[in-house]
Amino acid sequence: MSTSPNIARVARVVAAKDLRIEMRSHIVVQQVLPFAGLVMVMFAFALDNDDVLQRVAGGLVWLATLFSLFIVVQRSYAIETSDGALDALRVAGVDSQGIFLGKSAALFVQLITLELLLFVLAVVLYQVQLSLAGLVLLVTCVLCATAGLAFVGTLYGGLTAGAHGRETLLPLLLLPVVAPVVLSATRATESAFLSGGAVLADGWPWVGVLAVFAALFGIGGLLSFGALIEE
Amino acid sequence: MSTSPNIARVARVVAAKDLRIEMRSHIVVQQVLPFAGLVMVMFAFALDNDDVLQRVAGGLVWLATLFSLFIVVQRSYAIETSDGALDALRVAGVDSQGIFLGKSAALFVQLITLELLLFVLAVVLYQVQLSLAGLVLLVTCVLCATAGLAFVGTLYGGLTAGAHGRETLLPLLLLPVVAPVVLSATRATESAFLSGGAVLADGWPWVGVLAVFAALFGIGGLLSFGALIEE
Amino acid sequence: MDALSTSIIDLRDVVAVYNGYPALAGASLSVEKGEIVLFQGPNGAGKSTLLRLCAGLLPVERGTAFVLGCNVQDERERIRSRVGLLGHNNGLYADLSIADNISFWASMVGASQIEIDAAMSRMGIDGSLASRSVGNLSAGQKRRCALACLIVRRAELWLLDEPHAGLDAKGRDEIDAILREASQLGATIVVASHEIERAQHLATRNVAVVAGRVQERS
Amino acid sequence: MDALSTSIIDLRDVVAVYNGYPALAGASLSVEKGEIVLFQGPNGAGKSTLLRLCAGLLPVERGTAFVLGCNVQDERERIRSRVGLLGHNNGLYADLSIADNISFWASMVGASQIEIDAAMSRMGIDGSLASRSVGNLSAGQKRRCALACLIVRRAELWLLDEPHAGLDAKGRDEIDAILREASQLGATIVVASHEIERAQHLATRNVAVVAGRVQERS
Amino acid sequence: MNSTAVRSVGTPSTRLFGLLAIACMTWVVVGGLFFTPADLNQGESVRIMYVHVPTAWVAYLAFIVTGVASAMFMFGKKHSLGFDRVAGASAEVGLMFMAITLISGSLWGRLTWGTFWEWDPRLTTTAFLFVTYLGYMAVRGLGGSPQQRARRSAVVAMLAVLEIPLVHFSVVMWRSLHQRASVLSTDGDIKMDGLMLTTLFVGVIGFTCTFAWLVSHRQRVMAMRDILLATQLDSALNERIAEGSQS
Ligand code: HEM
Ligand SMILES: Nc1ncnc2c1ncn2[C@@H]1O[C@H](COP(=O)(O)OP(=O)(O)OP(=O)(O)O)[C@@H](O)[C@H]1O
Ligand SMILES: Nc1ncnc2c1ncn2[C@@H]1O[C@H](COP(=O)(O)OP(=O)(O)OP(=O)(O)O)[C@@H](O)[C@H]1O
Ligand SMILES: [Mg+2]
Ligand SMILES: [Mg+2]
Repeated sequence: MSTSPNIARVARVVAAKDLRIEMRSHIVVQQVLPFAGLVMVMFAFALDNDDVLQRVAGGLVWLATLFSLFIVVQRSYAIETSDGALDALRVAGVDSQGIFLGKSAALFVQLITLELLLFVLAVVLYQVQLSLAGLVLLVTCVLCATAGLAFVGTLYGGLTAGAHGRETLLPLLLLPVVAPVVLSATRATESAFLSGGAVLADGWPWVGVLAVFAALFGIGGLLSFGALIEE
Repeated sequence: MSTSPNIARVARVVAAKDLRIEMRSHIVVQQVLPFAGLVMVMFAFALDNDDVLQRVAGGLVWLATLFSLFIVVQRSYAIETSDGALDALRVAGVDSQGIFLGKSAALFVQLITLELLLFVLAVVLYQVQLSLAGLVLLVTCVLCATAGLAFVGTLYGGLTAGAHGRETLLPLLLLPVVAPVVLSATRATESAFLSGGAVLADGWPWVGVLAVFAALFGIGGLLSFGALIEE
Repeated sequence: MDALSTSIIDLRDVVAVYNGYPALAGASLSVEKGEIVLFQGPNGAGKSTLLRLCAGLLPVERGTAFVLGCNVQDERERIRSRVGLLGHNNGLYADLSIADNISFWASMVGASQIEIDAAMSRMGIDGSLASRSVGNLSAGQKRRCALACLIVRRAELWLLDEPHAGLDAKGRDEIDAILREASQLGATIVVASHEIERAQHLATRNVAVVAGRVQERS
Repeated sequence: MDALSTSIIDLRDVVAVYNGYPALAGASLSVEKGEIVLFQGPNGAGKSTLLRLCAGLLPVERGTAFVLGCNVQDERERIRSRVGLLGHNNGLYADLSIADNISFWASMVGASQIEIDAAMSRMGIDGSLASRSVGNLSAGQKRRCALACLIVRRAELWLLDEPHAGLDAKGRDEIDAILREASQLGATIVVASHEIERAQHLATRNVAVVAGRVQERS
Repeated sequence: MNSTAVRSVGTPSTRLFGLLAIACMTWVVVGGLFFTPADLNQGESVRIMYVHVPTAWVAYLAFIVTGVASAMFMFGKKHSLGFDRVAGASAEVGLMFMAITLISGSLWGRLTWGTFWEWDPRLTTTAFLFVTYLGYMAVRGLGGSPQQRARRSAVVAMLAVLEIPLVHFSVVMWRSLHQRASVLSTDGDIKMDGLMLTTLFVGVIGFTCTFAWLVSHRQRVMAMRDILLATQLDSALNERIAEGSQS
């Protein structure tokens, strides 16, 4: 009776729903963002050794993003599971690939906003010089890394959302997978910032790694998300 | 009709309940502990410079504890709020100071377990030398710092538990308060480990800071917890 | 539809297990198109489990289960969009308004604004209520919203777990009328309920669920 | 107890507000010792809000509210241990077994093992069920466990929000019997319910709640 | 009060504070930019001090006022929401001043240290303090009844104010780049040009008056919003009652 909506449409509806919830609750802007800023400041202080700091300046943004990722992903699925909405989606036969893409897209938008503001902060704090070529590298790196993080987050978030009351498992699962992303993104960012004698050209291979990672998890997610949220 | 139980008894019952839930679900041991270990290893890897690592060995344990604290506190209150158990406690007139002490005690035990294992890991990984005097310092430091963390965690966890669906606020509130604890504990631990040319005697003032912090938050929590969990 | 069976639901000796506990211990049942079936039975008998299994939310441990002519085990994606479930939970987004929740489902299935308005007015949700956040509603108002979302989904098989719970007297009559209407339009309806007097008037057939098995009745 | 009023509940023109929404708009009510009062009324009328307010879970915006002779606004700590509330939620710990949940409450109020066993058998919870985790139970089994916890608490004033919801026919009779017994022993009972036929047999007085106000009836 | 009546948030005391603030700030601008000498080491950039130091101290003052007002709310018999409003208003203004401290400090740092930011205890703890009060504002925004909101935020405020000594003594606890307490040092000998010192103190008075002026306005605005909410509640009550008589 009901028409089966295609993936793109489901993805759009799901992403719009997640973003609208964020517009209503302002969780990312009002709570996660200050937290991320603080993580950056805290690490910078703990490593108050000039050499080290200079070297890891770009990394701090990614570190802060990493810890914010846990919160944002958890929130993204708390919405779905607190009243069984995910079950309703499953029963209604909503395309799971659409759900995956939609939730990833919403996560992507939220993370990108976060990173943008963190990078502005970092640029001001560390007075990084950014050439045009560096900017291109940086933007590509941020896009690829964030896509990867959004895919992984959505995938593993879905995995733990199935197991009720086991949200504490999420950080454990995410950390080892995401750590390489954060490291690669850090290297690429350092190259973009030319910090610690890094060379711009060195950054592109890392971006390649990030792109491969994003592609892998994007495809992996598309193929396996349905199986994960199944009972 | 019903006898009003005294604070100590409520505290004992609440702590026993929280610990029994942990015994059943093994969240701390099976999920938070590996996560903390992973955080430690990851940072050690990121700072793969021998000098730096030697210096920050103690700090890594505290850093891992910090991030685990968020998870453990959140879990501690998820239990209470997911089915309105906290409301039931409030209606039944259960002494709020007893709840505060009980939940703090359970948190303390869980955190101490975690730290113990992390320190063993750190000693093995970084081959730190520990004199007897250093051990005394270390143990005092761990006890004071953990008491402080448990009190703050219980207090702010209670604050956010009242406001439904706003658990994401917890990390933001906790981080600035807890960061000084982590920094002080790091300094004391470095002194105990004699790492990076630290002197043992320098550690004790930091332990003093930690003790003052724990006392402040213990008293503050006892006085204000009732007001926080009220509607 | 499968030639093997024209029944909407066809369960044969189904066993379903939660962590080793056999919630269904060999249940057999067949439901024909247009029926309104009532599940009744004591607490813990397996009514909710049966409904969740028919909705494809639970794996079938043993036996065979066909719903809308498809095997729930292997061909779930084919049946799902044709099944609507209202469980003990409402499946709503607390941060969104009633109107947003309903239009989310409407855009999922491609329902028009007219259908949305019809569903809302059927469930007695007026303009000022529709714009309030679901998190701020009373239990019965949430249940009404969940039912409106379900109506918008236009399923062929409705699985309702205690649909009357939380609704006021008027709401109960409304939902009964909606179910009768849907069944006349060809939908099949399975209701689990403890309010036997009320549900019995509605149902065309009574089924007793006891200890994980189905016992047909009158 | 306060000399001003001997009523167990005494509300005068009470207004209660959720984020600016007046859930109670001037409710007045008085309930005497030993009564069994039934709240009925449409969804969103304010029944649950009234019960939560009497339990001291909500602030009183305007008007005065006395429960067990104490002002719910200022002297809540005095009344609380004497009030028991069963809300829409069950207030159970999902990771603990039924037995653990009940003995948690028993040690809170100092009830003996005999009382625990009595409460469990009253609610039809037998040995093998008692050792299962609450998270693994059916909706009705959870409700039974919540009621057993409430019985163990031995309150003077019982506030029950849809106590029948989710219970099977036998459970409904059991809870009715328990409430009658408690009221004969001097407890005061307030029940909000949509199952009017059933609750009316139980209640000694009917109260209609409409749009945040109380309208007495027969 | 009819609906067209306009209520001013100004009172004689706000006007007094406002005038005082304008007078002092004029002195600071004129004196700070033209009459005071440049510093031997820092050159012209020392003029930032006349903004940087007073705003830092007034931010401390604001947070202390928040803490004290919160304590008065919590431990007062009546739990008066008036104190809560003062606490909230003061925290908002304090947050603004702290932001000015951070910005002026980092500009100053650019001129003297060559970077906008250094990982130095004073700077870091200042940032912590800033975020703590962002958290405080988030707690105020959590919703719930006004009393509950006031209670929650009062607890946070009373604990957060304890961070101020941490910021102040951070230079001593951790070896710092940042200026040691030179003006407020305990040994009492002040090494500064007379006019500079006077200008600084006039600046402190000026910023304090600005603070008082802003807080009294803000707190009155909040009070009026509460009145407005009460009238809205009246009409909501009428609507709700009418809803009942329809059916
Ligand atoms: C982002 C950078 C900066 C921040 C966040 C900052 C923050 C602060 C704070 C919070 C205070 C109040 C201290 C107290 O009395 O407890 C202060 C005071 C002061 N700051 Fe800065 N500051 C910064 C940069 C600078 C720079 C670059 C200089 C000059 C070279 C400077 C010079 C001073 C002086 C002279 C005082 C008065 C110290 C006293 O007598 O106590 N600050 N600053
Ligand atoms: N998640 C679960 N894990 C383990 N056992 C479960 C779980 N859910 C239900 N059960 C068990 O399965 C059996 C059937 O449960 P079900 O929820 O289907 O009962 P029901 O007939 O719907 O009861 P009620 O009338 O109380 O809703 C019960 O004995 C219950 O304890
Ligand atoms: N947390 C909340 N925030 C805002 N409004 C609320 C909240 N909870 C309830 N309300 C509103 O207050 C009114 C009374 O709600 P209440 O839950 O008391 O109704 P009820 O009589 O118990 O209804 P039901 O029969 O549906 O359980 C409703 O209109 C509801 O929308
Ligand atoms: Mg059921
Ligand atoms: Mg209700």
